[in-house]
Amino acid sequence: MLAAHLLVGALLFALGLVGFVTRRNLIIIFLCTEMMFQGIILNLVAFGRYPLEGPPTFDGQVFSLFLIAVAAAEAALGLALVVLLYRHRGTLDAGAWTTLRDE
Amino acid sequence: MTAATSILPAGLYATLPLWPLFGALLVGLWIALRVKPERAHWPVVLGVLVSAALAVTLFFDLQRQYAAAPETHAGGFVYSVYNWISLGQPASLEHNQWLAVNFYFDGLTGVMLLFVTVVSLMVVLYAVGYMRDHHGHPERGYERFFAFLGVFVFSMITLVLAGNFVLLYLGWELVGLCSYLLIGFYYGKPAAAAAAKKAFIVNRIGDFGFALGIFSLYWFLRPYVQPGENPLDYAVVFKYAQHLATAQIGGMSQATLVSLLLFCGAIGKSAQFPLHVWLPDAMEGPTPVSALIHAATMVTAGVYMVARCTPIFGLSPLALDVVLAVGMVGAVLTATMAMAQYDLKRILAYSTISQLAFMFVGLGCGVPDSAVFHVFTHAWFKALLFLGAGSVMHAMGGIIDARKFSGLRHVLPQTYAVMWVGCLALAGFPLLAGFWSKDEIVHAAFERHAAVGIIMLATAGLTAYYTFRMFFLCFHGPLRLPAEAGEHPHESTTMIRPLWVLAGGAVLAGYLGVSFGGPASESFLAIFRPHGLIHDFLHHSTIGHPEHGHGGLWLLYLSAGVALAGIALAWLRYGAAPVADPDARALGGLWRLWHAKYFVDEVYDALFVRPLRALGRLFFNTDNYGVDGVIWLVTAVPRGLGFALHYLQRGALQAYALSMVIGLVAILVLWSWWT
Amino acid sequence: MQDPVVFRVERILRSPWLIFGAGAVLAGALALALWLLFPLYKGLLADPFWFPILVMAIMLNLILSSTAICILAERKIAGFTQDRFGPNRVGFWGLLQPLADGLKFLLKEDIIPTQVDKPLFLLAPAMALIISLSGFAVIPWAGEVRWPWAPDTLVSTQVASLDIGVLYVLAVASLGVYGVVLAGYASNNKYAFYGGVRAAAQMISYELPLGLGLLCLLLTSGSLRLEEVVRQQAQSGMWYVFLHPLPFLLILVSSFAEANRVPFDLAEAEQELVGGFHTEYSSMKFALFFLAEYAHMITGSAVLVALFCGGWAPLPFSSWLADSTAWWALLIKLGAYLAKVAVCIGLFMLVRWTIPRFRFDQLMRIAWLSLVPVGIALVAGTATLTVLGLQRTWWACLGLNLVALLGMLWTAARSGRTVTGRQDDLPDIHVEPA
Amino acid sequence: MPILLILMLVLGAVGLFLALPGGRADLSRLGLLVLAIGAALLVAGLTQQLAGEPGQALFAGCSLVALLAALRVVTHRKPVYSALYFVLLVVAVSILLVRMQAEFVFGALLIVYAGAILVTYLFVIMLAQQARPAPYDTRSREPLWGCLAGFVLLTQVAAYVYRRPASEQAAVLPRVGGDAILNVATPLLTHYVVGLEIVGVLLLAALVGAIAIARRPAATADEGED
Repeated sequence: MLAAHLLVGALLFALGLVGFVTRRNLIIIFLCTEMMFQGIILNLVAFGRYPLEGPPTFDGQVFSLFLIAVAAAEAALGLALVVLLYRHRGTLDAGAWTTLRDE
Repeated sequence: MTAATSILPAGLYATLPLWPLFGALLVGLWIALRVKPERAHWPVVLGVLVSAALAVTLFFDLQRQYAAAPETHAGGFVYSVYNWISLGQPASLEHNQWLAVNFYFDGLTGVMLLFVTVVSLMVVLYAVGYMRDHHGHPERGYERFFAFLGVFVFSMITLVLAGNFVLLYLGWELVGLCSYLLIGFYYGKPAAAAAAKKAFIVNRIGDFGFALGIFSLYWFLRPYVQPGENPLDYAVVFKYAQHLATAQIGGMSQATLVSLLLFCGAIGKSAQFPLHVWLPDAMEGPTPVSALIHAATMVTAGVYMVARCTPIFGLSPLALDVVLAVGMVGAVLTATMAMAQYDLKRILAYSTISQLAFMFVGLGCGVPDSAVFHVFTHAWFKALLFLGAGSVMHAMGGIIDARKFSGLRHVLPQTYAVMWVGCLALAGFPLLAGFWSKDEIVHAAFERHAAVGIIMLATAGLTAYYTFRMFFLCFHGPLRLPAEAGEHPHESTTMIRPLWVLAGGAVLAGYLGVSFGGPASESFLAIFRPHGLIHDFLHHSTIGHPEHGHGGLWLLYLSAGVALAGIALAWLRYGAAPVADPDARALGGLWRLWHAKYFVDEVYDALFVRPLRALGRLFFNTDNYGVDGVIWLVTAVPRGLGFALHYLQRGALQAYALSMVIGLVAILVLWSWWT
Repeated sequence: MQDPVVFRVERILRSPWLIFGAGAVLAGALALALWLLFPLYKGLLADPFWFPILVMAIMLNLILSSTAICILAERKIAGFTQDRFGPNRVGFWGLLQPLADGLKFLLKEDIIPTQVDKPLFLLAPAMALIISLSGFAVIPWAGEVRWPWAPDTLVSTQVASLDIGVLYVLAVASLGVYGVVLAGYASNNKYAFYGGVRAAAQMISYELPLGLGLLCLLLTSGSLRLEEVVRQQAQSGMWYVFLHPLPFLLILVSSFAEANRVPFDLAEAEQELVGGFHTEYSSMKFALFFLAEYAHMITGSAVLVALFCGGWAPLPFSSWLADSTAWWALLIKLGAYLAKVAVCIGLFMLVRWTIPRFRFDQLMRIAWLSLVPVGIALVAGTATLTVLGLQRTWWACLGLNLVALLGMLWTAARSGRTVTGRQDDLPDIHVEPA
Repeated sequence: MPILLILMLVLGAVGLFLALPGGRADLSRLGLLVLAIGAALLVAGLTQQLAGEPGQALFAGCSLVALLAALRVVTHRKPVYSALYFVLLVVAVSILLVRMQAEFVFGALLIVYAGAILVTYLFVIMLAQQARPAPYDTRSREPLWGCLAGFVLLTQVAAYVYRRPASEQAAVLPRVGGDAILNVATPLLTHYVVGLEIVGVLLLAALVGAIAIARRPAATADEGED
């Protein structure tokens, strides 16, 4: 049913959120955002499959495809930035970057 | 007359402008694909060649058609390519007025296209040799140059072929643009960039009047046109032009207003007196450009346009007087300026303005066919002279000042020979091209008023004098060479070959305007009667057929005499190419006035440029300190706030994330309590 | 000096009579057993539910055992290429060599180094094999068949008939990298690590041309179902390799890279990286990698055959057997399919022993500067053809391929250098002092 | 149900707090145990709601695997394992999607996430590999507040989800017909075609951006602090 899927999605999202806030490794932070995406994709597809009214629709799947594309873009840019940052400081600690200036 | 009787289908003639454009686009493609620049001229050469072939065919085709039906004065044919701009209300599209892209083929077009394309072809061929260094390597921007040339030829043909005023304006602006691009071809050189800018801006001033002229034409003619007729089409305009003569606006007839506004454009494009200042500066461009744009084709657009609009101009005696006055003043002034210059190309540039002024005098005297005839002959020998000057310049390593060298006949024999022909033709030496056409204008001037005729005759004498002054300074006297010329100055074969073709044109072009026959008993010249083929031909075009008899023989002898006198005087004073200029000493203050070009540029600078610049500075300061100051004050508030608040920022990404999450959760909790 | 006993045993083993006799006896025993046990499994056969499982079991066994044969074939082909005999000691013509190899793998000492990341070290070979085998699920081995024991139902000789068949293949192929990467990472060995990193970069790069080639095909076929693609080819007789030779080559090259085969076996380049990602592996775990490579090759060939070479269609340019669902047709179709796969694998092996390995930068250049642009051009062209409705017209497709090929050659000729680049193109290496 | 749910969420929050890196190892193991139990109970409870629908076991198994994998992604101290658990998570989620007849999304998810994105992650993790466990991987930042925020968020979401009476929730739906590809492709290429184009542009921009970032010379690499 819808609620079960929604809850699983919410759990994934919340776990991703907690991970995003608590973990220090930049790569894991990115992984956690991807995890939130997973939760959302699950929710979107579930909404399409178990609509509140009317027949099942496929808009949720379409949106999740968009999400996947966005996630791919995000991963490409994010990882490129992570590599760049790692080259600068030799660390993946998010706390090592507290200024946006290039020193 | 339909195209059915023509040699080639009308659609093929309508492709005339496109070939050089294709060539130019192809060159652009080659640039993009990085094809070797040495061969980049080929597309344009071929494109112009095809156009020239079509134009020559068209000329004889039209001539054959006119000869076949001399009684039909409605000339040529119109080829409509497609509907371009809708002039009507969108609601009534069915009886809409469409501005078509239509091409007008008649006698005037035929003559113009004949020399435009053929001279262009010669210039392009010449440029293949000119735009290279002494080792035959193309200089930087070689491909770009040819692409521009192609676009230019396309624009010029479009201008000439245009069947309505909007298309004419399009071509008009396109040639202006090409002129800008080509004058500024050496954009790294500040003088060239400034000259390009100057040419563009000065032209804009004229074009503003021209655009107003077209607008007013549209406005005045709109009430008369029938549905389906385009009020800017030539045929429609000339059909209803009579109405303009009677209607009054602001104390003058509408025809006068329209003519004067249109004439503004002609003044700008043909560099006539008040707006002539751009042309001499435009000599900063490469010499082929000077030859092509500033002697043979683009500057003649003004003459062409006024000739084309004869049905309008003819309705307004006042407008014709203005044309005549501007032409006269310009002819005399620029001829005198030319007498006191040393820069070869500048002398030729002033001479061009002077000759164009001759044409305007012809137009003002109501003999547009003579004016167009002069355009036609002038194109050949002036292109020849310019290219000859370019050959000198090429050999002298870029030096063009006549004081720096002399006696070049020893090192540049072929250039010397063709320059002889060109100078003689320009000076109006009997039986050469310039003689015939100039004589017709002088004759028309005499018919108008004796004073006008005398002035024009005197100017013709001046022309002969300064032309040969320049010529002797360069080619006669002892051999002196500037250091830049290198060890062995020589002329390039690639460049000389087109010159010979043009020299042939300079000799023979005049004979299209004369017809043979007449009583041989009278004199030698009497076997030639002016008003030959080209006049018959032009009579059939929209120019109409102005009434004038043919010149008396006395005038032919007189002008020949004046020309010879000018040449002889120049020989006496400059035959030995003296280092010190005898004129400068003899004429004193007058000479210095001429040398300074009557201080026109300085006057403009004081009258327009400086006040405008001061105004601009005022605006700048107002904006920079007044307006921006207010904005700065406004920004000071958030800046201060930001300074106060920036301590809240720790810079740790995850701290922000956490606070965002906590905020989100708080909102959620509050919201769920609320509902 | 040889031990006479060993000599005698060897001579017996090398006798063809023994090999073929034993083979015949085994086959007869199997047939007898099947015949005798028929009442026991008759019920199962009548229920179409079991059929996919049956197919799975049979094909899985077939593939796993054929890897052994593949290894023998590989060595024989290597011998042929290098003008020597290849294995000819164990059994007649070396036919028992696979058995010996397997025995060797089983009996070797299984070493797990101390510093490895143990869970991943163990997981890696399993993952490699599992993923390379899961591609089989969607391969339509022999079309549809009317099951003699349940005559009313048409069953598909396919484990799973998915709407997204080709997508599934792509997905599984894209997972194939994990085995190698994990092995490289877990080994805690510099060489293995480099192998893993190389494999990751290589697989990601070569997935693009693979996907682009598949796109061309899918635009033509209009269906992602493999069985549908095969059916189209079988019915029209126009195998897609005739329509799309360039995409076929694209996918062929990419599957070389995906299977980590020469000339793309940078992940295990012996000369540079000792053994690459499997340096630290021994015994059966190494055998699993070996097995995975061959399984990957077989899967790749099977997919390639299904997509481009008409799958089970026995003859090109004819629709023979296309609509037949008889059981004997099934045998012919399966035979045709397996024969094509065998030819494909033979090609893989010939290439391995003919072409030298690329340098890593060359490998990347081939993917990004050559295959991907061509692939994009082909996809764009095929999409245009599809819009025009010409996607199954042979002259349009071949024209497109020809244009793409000429474009490729022209660009290559213009640039005046090889696609793979030269030594001069490599960036300078700055070795920093430790 | 909500009471039980909240109880399990509390259990999960406490477990997560214990299991996040930084605490004592035995407590962490305990936390994981608690989490696993909580997740199993939760999934069991959720599965009950699917009564009457086929594939309950699939749902139960996959969501349990997904949740456990997600927990390990968040709590594991080695980034490589996090990434691998994420692969597991993706596989589990994609199977859940197949159960909901979203085959195309399943394929896309596997290809894009497992096949491309995660491999890239692994690649980067390997590039940035440290000899010993890095200090920033063994300690977490504000675990208490993070867990608390996540917990409250979840309770709110759960409360909202379960506010609807069960009777209003849609009945068991039949299998959707039609080709899985066509079902997705038709709205995607008709109704959402502009969005599709925009996403294409976005991907291109990301590609260009990533190349621009990555191509920057590593001239400043020696400025690294340690």
